[in-house]
Amino acid sequence: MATAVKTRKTKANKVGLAKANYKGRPSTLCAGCGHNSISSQIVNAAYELSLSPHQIIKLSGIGCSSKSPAYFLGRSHGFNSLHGRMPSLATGALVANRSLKAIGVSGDGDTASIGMGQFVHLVRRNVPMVYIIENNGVYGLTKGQFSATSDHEQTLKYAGTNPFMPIDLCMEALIANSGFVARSFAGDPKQVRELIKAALSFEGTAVLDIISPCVTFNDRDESTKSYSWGREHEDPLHDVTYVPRYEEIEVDYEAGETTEVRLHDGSALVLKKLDEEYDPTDRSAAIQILEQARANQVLATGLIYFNADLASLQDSEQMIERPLSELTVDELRPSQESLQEVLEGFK
Amino acid sequence: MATAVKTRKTKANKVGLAKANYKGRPSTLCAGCGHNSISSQIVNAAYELSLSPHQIIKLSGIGCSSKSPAYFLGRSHGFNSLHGRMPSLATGALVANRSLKAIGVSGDGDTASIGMGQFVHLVRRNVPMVYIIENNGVYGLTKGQFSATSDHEQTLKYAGTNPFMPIDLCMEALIANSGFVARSFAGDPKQVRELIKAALSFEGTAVLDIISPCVTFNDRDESTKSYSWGREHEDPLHDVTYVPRYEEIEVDYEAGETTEVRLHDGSALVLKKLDEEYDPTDRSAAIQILEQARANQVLATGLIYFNADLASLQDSEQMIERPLSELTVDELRPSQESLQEVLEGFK
Amino acid sequence: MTESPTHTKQVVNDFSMVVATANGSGSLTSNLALIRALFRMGIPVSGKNLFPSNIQGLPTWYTIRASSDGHTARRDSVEILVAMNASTFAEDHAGLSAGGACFYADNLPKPRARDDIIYYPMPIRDLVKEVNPPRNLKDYVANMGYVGIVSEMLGIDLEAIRGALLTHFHGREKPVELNMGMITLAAEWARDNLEKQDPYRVQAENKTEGKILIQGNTAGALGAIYGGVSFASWYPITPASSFADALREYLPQLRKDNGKNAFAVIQTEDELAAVGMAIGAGWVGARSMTSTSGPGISLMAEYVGLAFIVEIPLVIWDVQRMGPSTGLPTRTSQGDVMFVRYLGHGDTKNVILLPGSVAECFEFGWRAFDIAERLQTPVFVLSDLDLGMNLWMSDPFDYPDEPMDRGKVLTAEQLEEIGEYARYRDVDGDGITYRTLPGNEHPLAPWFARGTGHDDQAFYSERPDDWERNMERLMRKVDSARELVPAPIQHGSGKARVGLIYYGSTESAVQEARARLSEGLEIDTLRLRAVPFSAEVKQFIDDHEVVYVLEMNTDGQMHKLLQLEVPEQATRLRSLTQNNGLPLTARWIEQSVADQAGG
Amino acid sequence: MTESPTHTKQVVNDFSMVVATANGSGSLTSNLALIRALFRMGIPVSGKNLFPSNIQGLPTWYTIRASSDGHTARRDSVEILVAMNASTFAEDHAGLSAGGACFYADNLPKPRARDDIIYYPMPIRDLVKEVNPPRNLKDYVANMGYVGIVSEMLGIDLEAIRGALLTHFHGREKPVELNMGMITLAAEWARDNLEKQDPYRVQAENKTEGKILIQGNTAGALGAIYGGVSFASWYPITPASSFADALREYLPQLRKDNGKNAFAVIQTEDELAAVGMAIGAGWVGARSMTSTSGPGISLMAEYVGLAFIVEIPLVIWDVQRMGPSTGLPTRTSQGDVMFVRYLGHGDTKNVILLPGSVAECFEFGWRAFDIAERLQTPVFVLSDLDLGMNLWMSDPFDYPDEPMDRGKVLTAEQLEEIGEYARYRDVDGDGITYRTLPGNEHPLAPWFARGTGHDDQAFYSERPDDWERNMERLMRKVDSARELVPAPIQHGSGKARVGLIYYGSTESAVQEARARLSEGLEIDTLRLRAVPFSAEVKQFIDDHEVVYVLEMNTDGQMHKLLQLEVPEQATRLRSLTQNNGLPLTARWIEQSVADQAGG
Ligand SMILES: Cc1ncc(C[n+]2csc(CCOP(=O)(O)OP(=O)(O)O)c2C)c(N)n1
Ligand SMILES: Cc1ncc(C[n+]2csc(CCOP(=O)(O)OP(=O)(O)O)c2C)c(N)n1
Ligand code: SF4
Ligand code: SF4
Ligand SMILES: [Mg+2]
Ligand SMILES: [Mg+2]
Repeated sequence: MATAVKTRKTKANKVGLAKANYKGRPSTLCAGCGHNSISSQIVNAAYELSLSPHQIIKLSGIGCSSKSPAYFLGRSHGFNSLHGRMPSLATGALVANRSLKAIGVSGDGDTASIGMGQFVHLVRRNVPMVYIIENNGVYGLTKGQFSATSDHEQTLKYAGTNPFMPIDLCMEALIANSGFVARSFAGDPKQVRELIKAALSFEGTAVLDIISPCVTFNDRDESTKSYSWGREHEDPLHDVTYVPRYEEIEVDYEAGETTEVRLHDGSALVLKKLDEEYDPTDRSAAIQILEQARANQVLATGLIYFNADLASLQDSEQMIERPLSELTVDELRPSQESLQEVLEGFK
Repeated sequence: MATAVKTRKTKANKVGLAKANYKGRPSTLCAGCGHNSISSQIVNAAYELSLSPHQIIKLSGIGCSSKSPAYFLGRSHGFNSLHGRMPSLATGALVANRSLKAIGVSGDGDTASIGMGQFVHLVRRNVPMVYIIENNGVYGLTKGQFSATSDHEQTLKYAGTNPFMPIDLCMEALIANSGFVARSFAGDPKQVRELIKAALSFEGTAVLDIISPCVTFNDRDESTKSYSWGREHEDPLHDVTYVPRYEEIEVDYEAGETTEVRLHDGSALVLKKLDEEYDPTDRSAAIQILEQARANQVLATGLIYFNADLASLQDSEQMIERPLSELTVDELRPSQESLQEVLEGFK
Repeated sequence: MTESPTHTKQVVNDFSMVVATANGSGSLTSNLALIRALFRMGIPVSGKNLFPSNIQGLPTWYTIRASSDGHTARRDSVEILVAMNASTFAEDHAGLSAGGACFYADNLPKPRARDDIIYYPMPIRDLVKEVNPPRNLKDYVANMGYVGIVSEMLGIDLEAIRGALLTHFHGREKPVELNMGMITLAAEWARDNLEKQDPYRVQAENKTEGKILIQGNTAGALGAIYGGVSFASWYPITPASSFADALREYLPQLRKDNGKNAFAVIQTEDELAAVGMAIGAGWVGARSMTSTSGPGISLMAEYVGLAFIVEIPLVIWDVQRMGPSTGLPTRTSQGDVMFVRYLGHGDTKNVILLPGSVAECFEFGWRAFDIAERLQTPVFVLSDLDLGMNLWMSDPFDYPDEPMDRGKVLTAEQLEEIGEYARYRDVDGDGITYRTLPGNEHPLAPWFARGTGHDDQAFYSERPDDWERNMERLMRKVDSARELVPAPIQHGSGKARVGLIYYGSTESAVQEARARLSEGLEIDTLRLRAVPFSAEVKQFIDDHEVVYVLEMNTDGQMHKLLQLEVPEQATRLRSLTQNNGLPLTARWIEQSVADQAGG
Repeated sequence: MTESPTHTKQVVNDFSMVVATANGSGSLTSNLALIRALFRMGIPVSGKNLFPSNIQGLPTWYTIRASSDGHTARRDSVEILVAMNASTFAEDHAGLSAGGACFYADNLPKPRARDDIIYYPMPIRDLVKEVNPPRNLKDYVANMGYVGIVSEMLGIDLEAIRGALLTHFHGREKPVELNMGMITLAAEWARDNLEKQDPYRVQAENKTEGKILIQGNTAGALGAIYGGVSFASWYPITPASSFADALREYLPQLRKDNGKNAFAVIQTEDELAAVGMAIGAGWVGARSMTSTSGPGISLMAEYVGLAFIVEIPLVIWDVQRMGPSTGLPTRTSQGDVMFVRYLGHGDTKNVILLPGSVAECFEFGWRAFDIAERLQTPVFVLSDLDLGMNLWMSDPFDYPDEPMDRGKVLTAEQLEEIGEYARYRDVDGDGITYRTLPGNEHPLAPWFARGTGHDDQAFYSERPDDWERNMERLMRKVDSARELVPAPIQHGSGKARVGLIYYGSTESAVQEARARLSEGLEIDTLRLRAVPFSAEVKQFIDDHEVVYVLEMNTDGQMHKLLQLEVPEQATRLRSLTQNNGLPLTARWIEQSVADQAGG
């Protein structure tokens, strides 16, 4: 954990900002809500990565989770959009200005229920952004209805018993060809933070499905989205440590114990082997791990799948590096002569 | 092929109808369109199963494929709904009258592009219906744009080159927990017919992703949705034969060569082993076969996954067997006394 | 409690009491106990919950109005404040009327004292310590503290409180005892330590005899059930969710068929699916509906257009909240009128019902289905957050006084008799054609539903004459709704110079304003109950020199629809709107009308 | 061709020719060759394709109108029929005007002959045999057969045909030769075997000098490009797809930055995504748009409401087709006016531009962005299938004569100077506030966009006064559009008793009707070019006793919006509508106006 520690010591980071500069407005979410702890890890990650807030945009749909962008990165522009439709808004924003880094925060209802279609197509286009699902298996803001990730057969106070099988958003992301699929747990802040850092350094859609308990409507011990269940059943695939570009990877593990994945900006995520070997670059292994976790009801967390070779949407569209939003009036309006030429073709 | 042959001999089927009674209006689709051949197999299947047309409803979205319900089962009610939104309409219709058998016909654009969300949720709810995707990897009716199942890197006259990876609708259905996932090819009419018969006897969402070439916009040899490619690359998992309830399964194969899956109405689909063993009841095997087909670019057809143990939506909702649409006025309006009782609670 | 000699003349059963708390603190139970107790003491009441769009910790104001005269609208003045929330104490304190009573938790930082109000500190914390409830119940119990003290100081019967709690906890004694423990303790403390100095008190009367206290969403859901709803699809959204909740609560009691459900209420993945399902169910012949609010309405636009042209009956219950967009999810408005009337591209035009009370929520709940199936078109019911989610006093609802109208549906037998069938042939000349339902075994029955152009047999047609004929008939059909829908309700001599047209939840405020105005300028009122308008509406406008159109939206939407209805009198119509999320008050109406009408 | 002695007086350059084929048979190439050839001969033309909503085999009619007077509207009468489709021959044959010429493929079953028209059989099959083209080209070549014969009989210059084909095949000689082979063969056959007996002929003139022949969608896309569109998202839909096609064709030519695209045109998964992307792009500062038709508009409702309240500029190009619902995808209409004006629940209100010609499609194509960015709101451009997909003659488009207006956007430098910033503070008092764009590095720049209630700093607020203030400003802002949008265009003395208001693609028919009417009753006309209306509109209505509002929808939607605009004159406005999928004709307008105005 070299990085984090180091940066934490110094008050101001490489861009001269204190952590406070990455905070947002006071949260209006419930005390203890998992979403709040994820917000703080976003703050930590951005601070420790020394990102300039103006390079970041925050995006969300509608829900308690989707409110949270107001509670972090107060110095960044943000857009709290529509329920389930944030992916399209994010796509347009990032195509129009590819120099921006985007952090999208959504909920399980926002993504898996109403947002299923846009989510799949966002991933399929490989729009470069961090897409976080704060997954509590319930509709928080509307007071406790089932979402599409609620447990099969679980019972909730208002909603009754859920007859349907949950949607696994990591699996969805995987088969939609995401190059960065991770699962984590709000109760594991370090892992959340390191994964977010890596995701922020990845040039493609990085999907983080983070179990984020709703203490008000879905935190009973038997719920797979509760704190206690998470603590008891979390089974990390590896211990993850993000190592920035400008640092030698000198985290001292014995050889063989660790593997690393290189991110587009030259930084890396170091994966320390725990009980079993796991190779996140192996797609079928990734599918298997998700299937096993599903069958054995464990919370397998960590970097589930990684592939840095997929073209981003902007590259697929053969776009210039410069933000379209910065084109000058002259660049935007072709010349008078060009118009005459074009019109010739219609004579 | 006992069944088919038998019934074909006799002019009128068990409900006294000739095959002509299952036909629809003349097709206005292009000559040679794959959709037309699927329409005829739907006619054959319904005729050979001796279904009463009034027990069937036909549903579709919008597209050339979605027009086809006008061209079969002219004696059945049908609904040509909205682009990508047929699943919800089907759900409402089948919940309100569970005695109806539904055949839904959609396109790859209708399902994988605009319809992704509703498709996943239809399958997740396990709404009992036959859901056919007439998959030609292109938008036919709007003249040749790419759909979400178009081949990666393929080039089309109007649309240019497609930078995106195709969506595998069988995989989507599988991870959304469909109990009946099949893939077929319009150029393999027998398989199409037998699978449709089985699907019609299945009480849950039966998904058939049928490659159905668009001869006008996407039939070049290199397209995985073309006739020639299909003929060259089809690799059936097994030879399928539907055997109705009221018949002894006496298809003469040597023992071991065949397995069978039992459908809810007591009929069965007999699977004759071809080169390799394949067990469609093994979920991980199903996932693997789809992954392999994807990797090796083959058209693996047949019954990919089967599981008859999932509760239908109507059962999940603990509904009566009788169609809600048949409740009488007296059944619909509770008594005057009951109202007084209820209102007591508000005093 | 010892009566103070010094106190001014008493004000009995006529005040607004605001309880200021933070949401998620369980104060609702306390407030319901208070309001139900007053109600059981025979005092007319209404309760309005002004809550934030979040789950925990933000300011919430619950207003209980007691009114001997039976007024239930919001009113600007607050006579009694129960301050439990530090963050709003100053503001709430400033808003209290002169001579008012200020009950406050004594641990709150107290703003600079006013000398025109009476203060009653409440030692909530100490009282809680004394009762010492389980940790997770501390907040709830604390809130019972003010119930006890306020009851004591106003003279609310603790037995009535107890009864209210029993109802709330469905007869479970344990929680009732726990809470009553706190309440009586607090009441005793008040008796021993506080001196009554404000004029406000309650006294039992008999003005709620036989009445009920209910929310519009519950009333509407019950209405739908007695209207025979068998299929409902919905997607959670404030303020409409409690409509579906009520269906899910009462349908199992009222429509079971030996243990199984003779109905289905499906939570969908979004509103496109909700309306799609409802249309599918309506097509096969169920009495089908969906409930939602603004954002859902926007998402339903495409499917509504399909239902309009295919002619599928269904009911869409819109509990309006403040828009545009996500707007203010927990604030009331009447902003969807224009949008819903023309919802759907092309020439779509929809029928709208406008309930003005919980009783009409119930009535229109069942009537909407008769109208939808008669016309074979989507019927919208526009309620709003104030009507739908707040507590209203009402006479018990009348059981439907008309037989169910299933509209023009042909059975196999009838087809056999007639011997021919065309889905869209206007055989009766009323623009309404005959449906057959899927499952009908007669060979003539099937027709292919499509949103594309069609001839009278529902076959695809691009012919100009087919299209024109069909649209002409559809417009005629939808317009004929004016004869089917509930007629407007008028008050006044009919001879006044000034008329006032309004609709929906503003009814309570207008009722009260009418009483106030009656002293001053004479005014006739007409409450719209549907669009399109019955003949009386035009008549009413003809009969008045000036007609104000009162509504809670920014653009004066109903004013516009009325202008289009009576171009000859367009200039007589004056738009009167307030749209800030709060229900209208009688005073505002009175003043605005008086001002504009020049007194 | 030997001139017949017997023939009646010639009619030169004034006829409608209908080519009846089945779609998917490649006849479009032939028809374009004919129309372009006429155009190059200096003869004013217009071409309308009446096609089915399918891909192959259904009847299609391509109408070429030649008009020395420059009339380009549809006209009821058909003087020349080219019958290539057996299934419609009888009907088409019956519709031919007396004295007309009937060219028909001689293998078609010929209906009972009329003695008032001239027949020209065409041995298409034999001619094809003779040319013997590759199998896959047979249909195309067959269609060239009528090109040759018709050219010969009407006197169309084969060199002009050749030139037209060269353009069509982008200069590739091979296909041109193949087709010309057939054409000349057919022409020769006609010269040797047919005798000219009908009066219709063409003669070169110089009335198309410097003009262009183009479709409205192409014109609009070019306009957008010269308006600086850098982001466009779209979902395929007839009749709008060719708008995006044109962007994809011309942007790479006009906005490349050494090999890379300085733009993006994204095909989305549906229209919810299309408008969502456009809003995202507009938010970060791109000139952003989406193009669609009715069903797409319905799906965009929720997101449009968000853009309205967050105040994001974007352009939504709606090529209207016949609705409600899927309706008639290949037929024209003006049915989205009312729906688009109020698109979005709550109090959403939108600005609409109404191009009346291909030249205006180009002009509004660029202007729309200036207005959208000036007002920071969605701007809709309502075109239609007739204007968008048919071929229109026009003067070459004027290069934008105004500098680009990027609206109120603050840079980091400006923020540094000002020293304070609030996204929604109305500092200029015009209702339009200042934007900052994501990426702006000044610490004051960031604001949080939200569809929920907000104060002037964009912070969440449920305060009644914040909401009211903001809505008041928004209504004022959108209303101020009337000063920004293109003013209406008037014709006539201004003194006439009768006025005619119209808009959009009916322009061509009204122009022609004006000429015809001028003989009879005097009439002034006003063509609307936007909603909200400029001051001239009210003035025009004030100045006329009777004002007809002409439009192609069923409900008289613009008539309604105008009634709301001028309540005092509401009764002067009379709705005049035809909505059957076919463009209006001058004759219909002339007669309807004459009838109603009582001659
Ligand atoms: C179109 C639309 N429908 C419904 C709603 C109401 N709504 C607000 S939040 C929400 C669900 C949020 O659930 P989730 O995404 O899981 O977020 P959470 O609150 O659990 O964090 C719903 C249904 C809405 N805002 N918009
Ligand atoms: C909301 C909406 N958007 C767009 C369209 C236009 N449209 C009609 S069919 C179609 C695509 C059909 O493609 P697919 O589903 O693959 O069917 P196919 O024609 O290929 O069989 C589209 C985009 C529409 N009808 N509705
Ligand atoms: S309701 Fe649940 S999700 Fe919402 S803020 Fe509270 S704890 Fe978090
Ligand atoms: S365009 Fe393609 S999909 Fe449509 S009918 Fe023709 S061949 Fe079939
Ligand atoms: Mg959730
Ligand atoms: Mg397709």
